[in-house]
Amino acid sequence: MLLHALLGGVVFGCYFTLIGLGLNLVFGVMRIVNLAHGDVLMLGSFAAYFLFHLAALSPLSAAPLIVIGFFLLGLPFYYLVVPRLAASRDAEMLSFILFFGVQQIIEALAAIAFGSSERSIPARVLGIGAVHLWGQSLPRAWVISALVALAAVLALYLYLYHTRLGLLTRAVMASREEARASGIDIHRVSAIAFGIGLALAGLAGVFAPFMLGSITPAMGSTINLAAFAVIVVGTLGNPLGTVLGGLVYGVGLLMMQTYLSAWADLLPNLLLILVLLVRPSGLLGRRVRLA
Amino acid sequence: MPRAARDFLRVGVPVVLLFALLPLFYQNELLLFNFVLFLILTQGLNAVYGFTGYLPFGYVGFFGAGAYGFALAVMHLAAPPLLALLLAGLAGVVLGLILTPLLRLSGAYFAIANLAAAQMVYQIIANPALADITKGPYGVSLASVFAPRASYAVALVILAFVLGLVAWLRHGRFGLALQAMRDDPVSAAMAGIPVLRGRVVAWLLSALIAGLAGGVFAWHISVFYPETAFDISISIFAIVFTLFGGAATLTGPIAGVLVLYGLYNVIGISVPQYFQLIYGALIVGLVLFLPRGFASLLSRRGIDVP
Amino acid sequence: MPADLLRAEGLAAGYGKVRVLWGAGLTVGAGESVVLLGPNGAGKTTLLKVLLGLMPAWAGRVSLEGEEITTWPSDRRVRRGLAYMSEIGVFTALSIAENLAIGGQFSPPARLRRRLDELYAVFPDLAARRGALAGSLSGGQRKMLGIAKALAGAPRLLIMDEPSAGLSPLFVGQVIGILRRFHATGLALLIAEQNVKFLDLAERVFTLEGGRVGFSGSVAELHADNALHRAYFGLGA
Amino acid sequence: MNQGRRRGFLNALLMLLITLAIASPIAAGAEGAAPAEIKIGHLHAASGPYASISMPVYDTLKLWVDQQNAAGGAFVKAFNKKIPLKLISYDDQSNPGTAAILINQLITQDKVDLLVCDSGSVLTAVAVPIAREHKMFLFDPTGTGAAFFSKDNPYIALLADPVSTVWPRYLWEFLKSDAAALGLKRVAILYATNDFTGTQASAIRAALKEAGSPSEIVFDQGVPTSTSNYSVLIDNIAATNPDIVLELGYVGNDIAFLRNLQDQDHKFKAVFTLYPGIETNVLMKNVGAQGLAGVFTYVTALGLTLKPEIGMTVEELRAAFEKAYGGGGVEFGWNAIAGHVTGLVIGETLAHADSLSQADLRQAVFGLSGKLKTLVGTFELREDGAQIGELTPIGQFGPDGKLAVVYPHEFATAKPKINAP
Amino acid sequence: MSPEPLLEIAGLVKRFGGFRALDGVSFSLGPGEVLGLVGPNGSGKTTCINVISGLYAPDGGEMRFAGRPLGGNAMHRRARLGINRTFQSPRPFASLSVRQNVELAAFYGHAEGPRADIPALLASLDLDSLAPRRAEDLNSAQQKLLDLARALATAPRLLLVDELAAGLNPAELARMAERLRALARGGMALLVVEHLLGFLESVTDRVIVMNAGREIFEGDLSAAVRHPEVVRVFLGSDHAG
Repeated sequence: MLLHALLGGVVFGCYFTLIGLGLNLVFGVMRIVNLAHGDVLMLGSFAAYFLFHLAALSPLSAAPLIVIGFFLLGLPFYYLVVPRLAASRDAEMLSFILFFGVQQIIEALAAIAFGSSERSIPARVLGIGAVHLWGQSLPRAWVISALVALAAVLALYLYLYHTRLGLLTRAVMASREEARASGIDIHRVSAIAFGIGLALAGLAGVFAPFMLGSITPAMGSTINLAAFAVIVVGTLGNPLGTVLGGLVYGVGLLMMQTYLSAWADLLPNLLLILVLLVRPSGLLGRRVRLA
Repeated sequence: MPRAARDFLRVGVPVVLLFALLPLFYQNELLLFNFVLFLILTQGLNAVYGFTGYLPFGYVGFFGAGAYGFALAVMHLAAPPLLALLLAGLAGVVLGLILTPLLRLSGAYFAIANLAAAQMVYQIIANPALADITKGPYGVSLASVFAPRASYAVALVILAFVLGLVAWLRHGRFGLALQAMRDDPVSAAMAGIPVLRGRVVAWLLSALIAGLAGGVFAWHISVFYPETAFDISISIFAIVFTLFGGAATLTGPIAGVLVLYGLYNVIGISVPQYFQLIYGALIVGLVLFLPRGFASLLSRRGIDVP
Repeated sequence: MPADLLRAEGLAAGYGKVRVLWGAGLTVGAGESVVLLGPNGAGKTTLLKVLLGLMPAWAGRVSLEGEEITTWPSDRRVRRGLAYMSEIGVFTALSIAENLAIGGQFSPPARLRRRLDELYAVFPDLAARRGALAGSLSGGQRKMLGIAKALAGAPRLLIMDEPSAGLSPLFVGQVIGILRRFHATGLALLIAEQNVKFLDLAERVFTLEGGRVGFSGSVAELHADNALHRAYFGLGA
Repeated sequence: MNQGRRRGFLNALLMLLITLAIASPIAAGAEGAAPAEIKIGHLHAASGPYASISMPVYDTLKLWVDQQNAAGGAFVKAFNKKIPLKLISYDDQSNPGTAAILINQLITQDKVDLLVCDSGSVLTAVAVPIAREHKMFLFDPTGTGAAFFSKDNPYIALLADPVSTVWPRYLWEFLKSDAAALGLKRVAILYATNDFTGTQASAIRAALKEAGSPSEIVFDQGVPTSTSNYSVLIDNIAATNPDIVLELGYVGNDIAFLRNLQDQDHKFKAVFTLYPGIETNVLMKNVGAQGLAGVFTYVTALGLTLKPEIGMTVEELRAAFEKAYGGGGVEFGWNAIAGHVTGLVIGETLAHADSLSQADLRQAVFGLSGKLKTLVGTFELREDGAQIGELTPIGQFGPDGKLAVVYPHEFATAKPKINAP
Repeated sequence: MSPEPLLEIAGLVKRFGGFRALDGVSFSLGPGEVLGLVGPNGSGKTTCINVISGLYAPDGGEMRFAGRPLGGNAMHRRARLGINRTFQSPRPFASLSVRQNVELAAFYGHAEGPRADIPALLASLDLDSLAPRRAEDLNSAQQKLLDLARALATAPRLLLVDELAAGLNPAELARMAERLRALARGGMALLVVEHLLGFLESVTDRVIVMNAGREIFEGDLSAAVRHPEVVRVFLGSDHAG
């Protein structure tokens, strides 16, 4: 049981890394909290759902389309909203409210367009049955989602550390002011990061029907809470730190389910608060953020 | 007359009177009660956000603690409502004390940690393991003390107290010290202001107000589930109203509640099919085009907003 | 008279309601070295930021080789040959090589590589520790990195905000030496300073007092005018 | 400065008054004469966590009202004629606070004749004291919370679901008799910790622990209702080696549980979950016939095809639903039926009430108890208003996806089968 | 030097990461005395003030104020003990009025004895006409004066002055120097960090010249400017004249 919870936690945690990854990138680059992240993820789920049921595209082939589509959606959205927000006095706080409004709009539109029933993509699409790892059986969908999540982390790593734009992105993350002083077009860099953030949310959404059982327009807010826990435990503003946050979250959650299941949803919040109080900068962070 | 008293007389008293008289003309008392509730909550939030700069995203945690403080006092101690209400306020303060270490955090970190803390309180109260004490997920029924008129009246008393408190904060020495700390904690300390203690006091005042609001809510509504008392939208509404009215003023949050909550209900009643959509768009528009609140429309023109 | 490289006229700017610049203007000719002297709070940093487009001008105009650039974003100005070294000057969370790459972001890769080779030759300390985080460098080394970063894009005009801040005199001397070396190859300089040592470099001097330009002229004229003493030492010599 | 402040305040006041003016409806017609329409007040949740159970109720209630109106209205005994119905339904967004205000709005401003609350216990709860305070009789479609019903509150009746303490009666009887006889003695209970399934779990637990019970509970744990992955839990349950696993949760929980079960090596001898028989369409679409094969569940009207004495049969309702709302993202299932039943009860109430006073409405509703036979069975109220008819037998899915009743014997169409372990 | 020093500093050390901002600084200061702190940028002058005022905790060394150890007192306690300061970049309470800025300090930072006469204090610093204005609407020179007013409102026994003179014109400088001297005559101890040597000369009794966190000279300013190491370190060249 322990081994199963550990192994399952690692695999499950990889998926939660993917859920938090885009949110953390957006926070890192723009210092804004995208409270509509979970709802963008929900839209990704519905996109995958319709691509499967109407165009017979399997989630694995739909994923690249969704990634590109959401990226392209992110660019105009950034320019419409974020520069205006960033110019206000307390942008970090106002972003909570702004994206709460965005969340309301997305959820309302989704409820009107998609209806309220639970939906999913048949499990057989990713293959039914268990995958055996070290004598433990895990759902095949978990393993595939985890692999996709790891691929996304790798891709983001390559982008940030091995491309010119990625370097400029990290410069903006390090210091927005100094980046401007160095002649970096911070809005272009941020818009792309925002697009990537949405693309990652969309990608996580593709696998939600398999990882979370079913999807509804209302699923976004629950996902946001998990995503917060993951990125704070990792390190707020450090996208790659999300991996650690995801793993801690996944293993912690499944351990709780094993030994104290009724209290399982207490764990992410507890972790979040403990990490913030003991190491305010997150498990990997260097910067200390105290008042 | 001190400015605090003057502001209270000119702004606070008319608001309280208005809501004391409105039930004579308008029967949806619950709507009025919710207005009063948000008038209380926004000023409570104002006490901590407006005067210290901490944005308590999980403010509903204190509200829920108050609601359950009231319920537990009634169910287990058979306390009369007014005593239960005091215990509700106490529950808010105790939770505030427990969460005091969060004040070490800043910005988004504080907001998120506070949200997580509110979730935790909810998850503990709603857990079936504590069903014997809190009734867990099965909800509480306080039919024995149900008294909508009396609870409405008491809510007005709390509102008057809270408006007076914020008027005092705005002009009183302690409130000025809080604003000084918000502007610059270092020079505030150098001016001899005990920064940490000031923050904690503002935090606990704010928790007390939310606890009282939760208590009177529990009394008024009498049958509810943990989901009702810890509904995150209570936090968000209070924040949105405060922000758009204009934090750190007395009238800002009042205007925010009257206008935005008014609009919310108008939309909900007149165009229910697009309720959420319109309200979401309204919020986005306000953040983008009026980020410093209604009060800024006046103060930008050099008019001092009480 | 040849067109000025950079020209600013009647600039006003500030923060919130507080106006810091009250109609400041200055010129930098191609290849010229200009020092902007002034005490703390005189508005030097604000003026430089407006020149770079990091802060909006409330009034006045800025032109580059006769072309008005007042409303250009900063990246466009950097592309056109301006470089700015702020008081911080580096990204402490990034490595030395990465800092330099950001400085040279607009150069084609081959040219950037050549340029970096040149810079590493001038700054051997940096060459030895290319992969190290800028945050691990000492104050003086950071300043060197800041200069190298600003120069990586081979700018025509380098605008510097208090390069002497936090530096020991030994390092100040080194900084001046390096700047002189690049100036000799045609780099124009605009340096905001309190440290009069930088007057060694100056071909022309402006003083900024209370958001306005008080004196402009050569170093010799400055000494004769006693303006230096007024601006910097406060009491007449 | 004072002027500015006053102007701001007056503006705010004006806004409020406009708010109230818009919110106030035009006063109702004169007393005595037959009204031009009968107003039915209702709440639904178009978004949020309760939308998926609320929208089907709303859809079929609306459908029923439309049908009545197409026939010239509902017959109202009090005026001895058909009167058109008007459904006023607000969206509470799954927000209890908003639901409370809107219920009050229906009572005090819209002055509706009949009051129907939203679905689900959380949204029903806020309506109960308000209806009671205003002495409005509350038609409660699916809010099953045991706390709503007390002898001193005459203002509520549960229409379309059995009260949650009674609901699982056939289940525990089945476990203690036929299931035990088949060797399904070791019972694992996994429930979502909400009012609905938590109460069912307690009732089952108590019944299985009674003296002389052949069953043994080997696993009994609650999980948060938000749980969306059951892989590890299934592994943990398997470790206790149960004969039958009861998973009691909402639709989303059941879908996740059954999907995870398919993905794993553990095949339990028998599995019971709530929703395959309640929202069969949703479960079939999300889990598939293969995943449901062998699963025990409650059998509702969907599986029983009872002959109603009033209203449509399940198939007629399904056809009408698909015609009206097909493809709209709301699935036909038990909650859709509940909306229809709510309409039927309202119609019969109007047809039997001596006046539209709330007391007469209540009397009419309770007068229906034991007499009204709809597609969900016999409508039967306890004196506190809790529904105790309309019981849900136990069924099992065959490999073809067909649901057969296995308990109690008077309804049974098949014998329960055990999966090969 | 007075027989009983008010402030005694011994071997003060402050590190930032690997950088030693203060590397064993020692001095003492008596009532009514004005000590100048001079040195190039980054030599540790402001750090010294920050440590004494309690903004930074020192990594080593000893501080005694009026005979008692100072360490462990939070900033607001030090303010109440009678230590106050100004800031290099002014730090007003931006959203409060000038008068409120000063009143708060007079109330909270006050040690003992009669409260400061605020109208008189504001008038003495030419802030009386600005009293109802919000501090954020002041220019930076006025904000510096406000810093000083706020510090004086606490009736400090020791005042730490960080670059007060920058941005003042010669007439204002002269008045400021006279003000500081008057404060010292009233028994206040002053520690003055300043770039403007001329100003410093008119105010201080003696100076400490710092470089790289250490003292390199202590004594008369006129002696300091002739001291070869000081000239090399601080002035660097002969331009200063």
